[in-house]
Amino acid sequence: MTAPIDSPLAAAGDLDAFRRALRGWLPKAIPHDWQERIRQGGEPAYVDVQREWYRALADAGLATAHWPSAWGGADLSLDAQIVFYSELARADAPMAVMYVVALYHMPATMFAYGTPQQRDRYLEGVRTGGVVWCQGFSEPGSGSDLASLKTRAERRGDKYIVNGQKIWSSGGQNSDFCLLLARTDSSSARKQDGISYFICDLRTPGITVRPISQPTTESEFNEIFFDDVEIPAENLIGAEGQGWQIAQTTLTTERGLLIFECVERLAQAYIRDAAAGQDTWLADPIVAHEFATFYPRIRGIQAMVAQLLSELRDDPHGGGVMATYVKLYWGPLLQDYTLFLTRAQGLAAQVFVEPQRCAGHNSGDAFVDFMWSYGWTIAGGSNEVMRNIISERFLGLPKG
Amino acid sequence: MTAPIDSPLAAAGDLDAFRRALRGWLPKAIPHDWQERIRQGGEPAYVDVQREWYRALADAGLATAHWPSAWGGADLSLDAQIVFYSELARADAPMAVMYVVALYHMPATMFAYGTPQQRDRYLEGVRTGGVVWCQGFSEPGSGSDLASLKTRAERRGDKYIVNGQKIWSSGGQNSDFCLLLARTDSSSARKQDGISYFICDLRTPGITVRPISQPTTESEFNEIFFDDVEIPAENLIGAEGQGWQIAQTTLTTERGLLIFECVERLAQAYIRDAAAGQDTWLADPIVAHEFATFYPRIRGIQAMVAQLLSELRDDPHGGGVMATYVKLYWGPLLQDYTLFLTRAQGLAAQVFVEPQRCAGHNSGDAFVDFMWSYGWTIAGGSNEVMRNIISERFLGLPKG
Amino acid sequence: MDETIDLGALRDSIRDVLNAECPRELIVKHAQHNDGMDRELWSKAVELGWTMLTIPEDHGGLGLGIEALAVLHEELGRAAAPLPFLSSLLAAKAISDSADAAICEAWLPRLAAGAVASLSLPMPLGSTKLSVNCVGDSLVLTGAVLNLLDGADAEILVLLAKDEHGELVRVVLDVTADGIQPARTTLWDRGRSLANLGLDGLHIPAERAWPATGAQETALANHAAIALAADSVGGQAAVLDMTIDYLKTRQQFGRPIGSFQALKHRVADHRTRFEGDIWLLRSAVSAVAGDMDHRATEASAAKALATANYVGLGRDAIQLHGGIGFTAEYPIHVFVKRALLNEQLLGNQAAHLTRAVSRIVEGAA
Amino acid sequence: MDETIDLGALRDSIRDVLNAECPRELIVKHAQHNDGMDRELWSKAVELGWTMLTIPEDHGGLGLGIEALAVLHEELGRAAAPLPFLSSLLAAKAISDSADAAICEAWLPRLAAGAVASLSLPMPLGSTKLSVNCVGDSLVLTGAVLNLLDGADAEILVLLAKDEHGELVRVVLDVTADGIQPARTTLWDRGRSLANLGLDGLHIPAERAWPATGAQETALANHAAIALAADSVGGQAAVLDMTIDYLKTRQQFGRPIGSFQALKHRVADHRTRFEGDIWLLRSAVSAVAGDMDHRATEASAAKALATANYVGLGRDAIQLHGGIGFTAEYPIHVFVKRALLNEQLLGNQAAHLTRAVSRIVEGAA
Repeated sequence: MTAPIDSPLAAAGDLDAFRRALRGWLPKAIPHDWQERIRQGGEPAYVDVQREWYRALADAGLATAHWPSAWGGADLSLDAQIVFYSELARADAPMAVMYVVALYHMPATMFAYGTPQQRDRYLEGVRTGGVVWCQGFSEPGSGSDLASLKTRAERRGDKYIVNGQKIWSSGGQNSDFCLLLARTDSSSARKQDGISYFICDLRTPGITVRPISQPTTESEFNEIFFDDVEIPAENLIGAEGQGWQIAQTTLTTERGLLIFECVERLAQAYIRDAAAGQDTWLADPIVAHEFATFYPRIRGIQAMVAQLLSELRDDPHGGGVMATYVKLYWGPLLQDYTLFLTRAQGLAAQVFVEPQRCAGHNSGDAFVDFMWSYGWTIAGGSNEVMRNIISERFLGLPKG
Repeated sequence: MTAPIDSPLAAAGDLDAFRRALRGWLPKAIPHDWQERIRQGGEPAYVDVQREWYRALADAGLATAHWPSAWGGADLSLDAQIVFYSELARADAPMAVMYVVALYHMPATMFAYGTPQQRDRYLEGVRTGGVVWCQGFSEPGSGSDLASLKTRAERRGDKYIVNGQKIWSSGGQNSDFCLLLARTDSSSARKQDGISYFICDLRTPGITVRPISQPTTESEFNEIFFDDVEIPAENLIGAEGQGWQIAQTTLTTERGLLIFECVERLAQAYIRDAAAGQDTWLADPIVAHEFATFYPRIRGIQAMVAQLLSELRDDPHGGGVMATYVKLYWGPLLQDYTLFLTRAQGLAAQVFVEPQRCAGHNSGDAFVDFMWSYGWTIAGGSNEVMRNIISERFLGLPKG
Repeated sequence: MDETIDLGALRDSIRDVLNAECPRELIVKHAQHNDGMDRELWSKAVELGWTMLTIPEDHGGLGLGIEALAVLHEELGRAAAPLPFLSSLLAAKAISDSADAAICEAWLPRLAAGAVASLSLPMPLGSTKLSVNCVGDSLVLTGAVLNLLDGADAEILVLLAKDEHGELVRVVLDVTADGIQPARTTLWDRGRSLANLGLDGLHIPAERAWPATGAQETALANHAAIALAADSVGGQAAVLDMTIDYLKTRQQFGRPIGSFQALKHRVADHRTRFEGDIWLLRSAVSAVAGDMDHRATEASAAKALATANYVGLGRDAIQLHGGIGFTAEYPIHVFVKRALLNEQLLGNQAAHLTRAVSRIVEGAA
Repeated sequence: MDETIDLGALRDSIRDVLNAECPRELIVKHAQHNDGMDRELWSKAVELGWTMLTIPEDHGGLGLGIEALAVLHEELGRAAAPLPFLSSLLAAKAISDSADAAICEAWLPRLAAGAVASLSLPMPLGSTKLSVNCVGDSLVLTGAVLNLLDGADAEILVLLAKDEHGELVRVVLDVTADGIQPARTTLWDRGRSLANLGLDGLHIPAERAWPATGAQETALANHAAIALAADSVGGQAAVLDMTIDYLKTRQQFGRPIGSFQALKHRVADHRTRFEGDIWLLRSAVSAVAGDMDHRATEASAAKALATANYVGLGRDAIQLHGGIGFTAEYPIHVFVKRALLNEQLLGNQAAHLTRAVSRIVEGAA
């Protein structure tokens, strides 16, 4: 595609020019007063802001700029994507959290395993239609041990009949489609081998989406119940039983830019926090010292993420080892820092505030940010799973 | 026995009077200039001080006052023993480390399992002869997993022939006798069942004691090598194969007073450290805050030890659960505190000093004390073994 | 009377009532839908005489001491009960310590009968922005009072003010009769709330005031520290139980996750630290009950230790629970929020540590 | 020249030499019997040209930059080598930064040829108790210099002094020619030592002094911070290797102890923190090499992070080794002693953290 005339994308060939163009474009494009609107309006306002922001990004060709041009993207280089994300962080833009699966996980899966028909339909749906996707992987009994999942899909003619329950589907209540893992063969020797991968339209009869309330009062996660849900056989991705393998592609799709954005936002929040606390908690030398101890850790994760991005520049499918270290470094750091801020701010941080959604995990409400930090230490491979991987796969320590 | 006329023991019936008597007696009885003598004179001076101090304690009947009167002790009550140990700490007396096994572990084993002949000979040897004992339990391949020990004792007529190697025998190089665990039956189903318990005279031909040098330059621990060593059959304690059971008695003998003394010494060192640091490191508010965080932990362990002693007052063979919590609380606390002091004192603590032996683990040399704190976190059941016991036996978490 | 009460029986009876009347489902619902105290639960507690516990017998109470107070707070903490005992019993103590018979007679029976009360208790002790001036037979109060615990739910307030001579004075107000309205601050811990109050020339009768001596303020701070340490000990017991149960039942990779050694060792460490909290609390209670020299040191040490370990346990307990720990429907977050608040309430960590070591550090200087 | 050197090849060659010439047995023996540098090993290093690395080509050196310095120190750290490179190369840099051709010509070739040197480098920068006064053509030095790293083994000292106008001056002394005797302080880390020196009216020629600018002192501090961060990164690599090897081979309860999850998880955490140290060091090296604005921030952040994690890893590594870790014959204690010293050397944790965040905290004010 060619970029719309007034899009920063027109300047993407030159990183400095691209950065300048983004700095001009972003203040106009970011939904006005979005923080205040969401605080006041709750979930509906949050969805509105997400849609509005996605529309702005999509109109400028930026939403899918990282896709191959063959599929309507702009083949945006990784370096240009880095510039894009660092400018998003700098401009304090809303994070397009509702669209992450649609923009990264679904297309990566499609590029690798989708049929031409699937690609045509679903990629276009996202690019021009703003269709929202979520993941249906985890189950109540299958968290860290994902391969033990029990949701069944039985082939009946040209359909699969699905029964079971998914959980922790981020944004499920606002999604149109779901990337679904279900067991098609219960007799396979390896539990991984009986799993298949489906595209599931969430408007299909028999599906119930139930938001899970979080301790901070929002409902970002959902349970999805499947009661004799019919999925057309053409919605199978890859072959039957290939689901586990395909899911690895989905899960390792995006190991650099999203965390880069979060880390950049933390680095900027750190400077903002220093300014905000200078007359109160930062005036206490003991608290100021503890505050200072976080600086090298933040610089450490920034340097690690820079290295990860450099590895991905050389090999877009690489970086697995570094991504694992990054995740285990980042989650605990974010948690320690937000807990530190919560304590440093004293009673002020104990006062309830309506959470500021899609401002990242450094929204400025220390208590909310602390609670949400568990999203990084539990979800997407808990700290404990990361430690197993590092010690056994990377360091060669024997299995227990 | 009756107490020598000028012994504080004469006042032991009244705790306050006993305390006053000790306060009068200790300054005269404690070996003069013992700290300086040891610093200057090294290992020989250390041994001299230990012997001198033991002689003073023994002459006053205090060394074995906790033994039953039937065996020449004074049936000293636990409360009086607490007074005794708290006064030792207060007077900064040398710790009688060379005699701990002789005064606690050997007699407890004898009282429970010794023959009348064994009791007569070995208890008297300690009480009046100052005979020094050590333990020969651990082996290079059997630390946490003690029951896997490999040292063999083969019966030949009225003797056992012992071959193998022991390690971590505290004070072995200055000992006369050793409490020895060796395998008499390699074919038993449970590895615990083939172990027997011996009294071993360390002057027997075929024994080599090799001191192990520690990172702080002293050699407190030893390896003991057994090369066709003959032990008379009468030196077997209990029955063949009963060694593991007897060893439990030895190991759980003294779960209150020795740690009480250490904890009291730390509590007093804390006050001393505050005075010593007031013009240097304690003047820094950040360091002073970290210093303050140790106070509640020290009070916490003191309160726990008081509870442990109270349980032992009710049941001298009880307190096992509390003793385990105490050990896992104490070791890491001592290690954290001594490391804190090492860091707080800056370059001053990096300067080598001749270690002050038998001043407890709060000798005032932060670096030495930090290094020796591993004696509590590794020896006598490592932190890791304690955590296994607590989680599995006390909290009922399933075995791995 | 302290000698005759069986603290074990008292503990059992409180625990039984709270197990029945304040189960985990209640605190979860409360956290989602309410703000501040649970009035129905409070009525039951009043019926059972819990508000009478530490009020002197002459004034309608049971005259029990700090040992009973610690038991009550430990059990309230175990249930994370949304009840304003901390503020109410401290206010009662402030009034009762006034040693002014008329004041005691006027207010303590109301408190014993269940009136909710709050008090200002700054840390470090003695700072206030409320001034009190004598005008004829009246006292006139002007200034701001911040962060009154449960202040928006209280009928009676015991405030600290400074008079024209710079002396500290305690005054007691009746929210309804005096026509004042503390403004509620909603907290993350929904079982409690704070309130701010601005007074601009409020007239009250002179007999509603008494001198606030240093000894009395210190005693209040000690009781507050004990109560919060006890709440944090009880809360940790509950979180440990909950977490250990979860680890025993939750299956992953074909085995209970409690069989994974890395998780076991973390729990063992928490449980061990908890043991220090328990026995230091007991020791602090004895020190305060025995009116010993080092009671401020001991009470503040107990508060600092138990609240810090409660936060440390709570934060890891969410992680040990995995996803379920991060839902509003599972009770762990209620405890974690309470832990974080306890640490800040009535003197934060640094304030209590400073108080705990002051004898030693000043002794050294 | 920096562009043409292959840093990977440099690293390999240094590592190979140290593996052969400075094995673990050597550092263990050194720690038991020696104090300060190993002269035999130093001679080999001099032969191999390592003392020439960062000395300008005009003065007998190779003219390499901070990248090469960082590689050298990382490998020295990995071997815990008892060699005075930190002090010697910093002294060389101080002299070379003087931009005084005569001074450089007089001293740098000696350093390139292997003379051991030391320098005073206070943190915070610029404090000194040494005064320098002009008397005719001479300078007269009076005062005390404390904690000169490797000072008792040095031939050449580069000291900081204050002149009669209160300006900071660097002076260079020749230990033998000037007849001075720095007094050795033995450290727990036996591969290094400190020295104190008292001067009472020492006369030296005026041409041995030059103004110590703030920029030069800052650059020295940055190099020192990078060197210690690199030493700590190398040391951690060695400790991790040693510990992982031990966990794989040591058997207890019929299995390698490295199969116990609680130990595995601790190692995984150490290894992960180490990753941050590595890449922050690389980033700091680039910042200093590129003469960027934030080089002091970056260098001090790298030093603070790597030294703290080195201590944290080291203390747990002893525990993970069990009893063997607590013997003089096993090398882990040599690394732990170095870790503890690194944290205090040339500015402690607090000093470097303050330096690292000063831009941000002052920017906020």
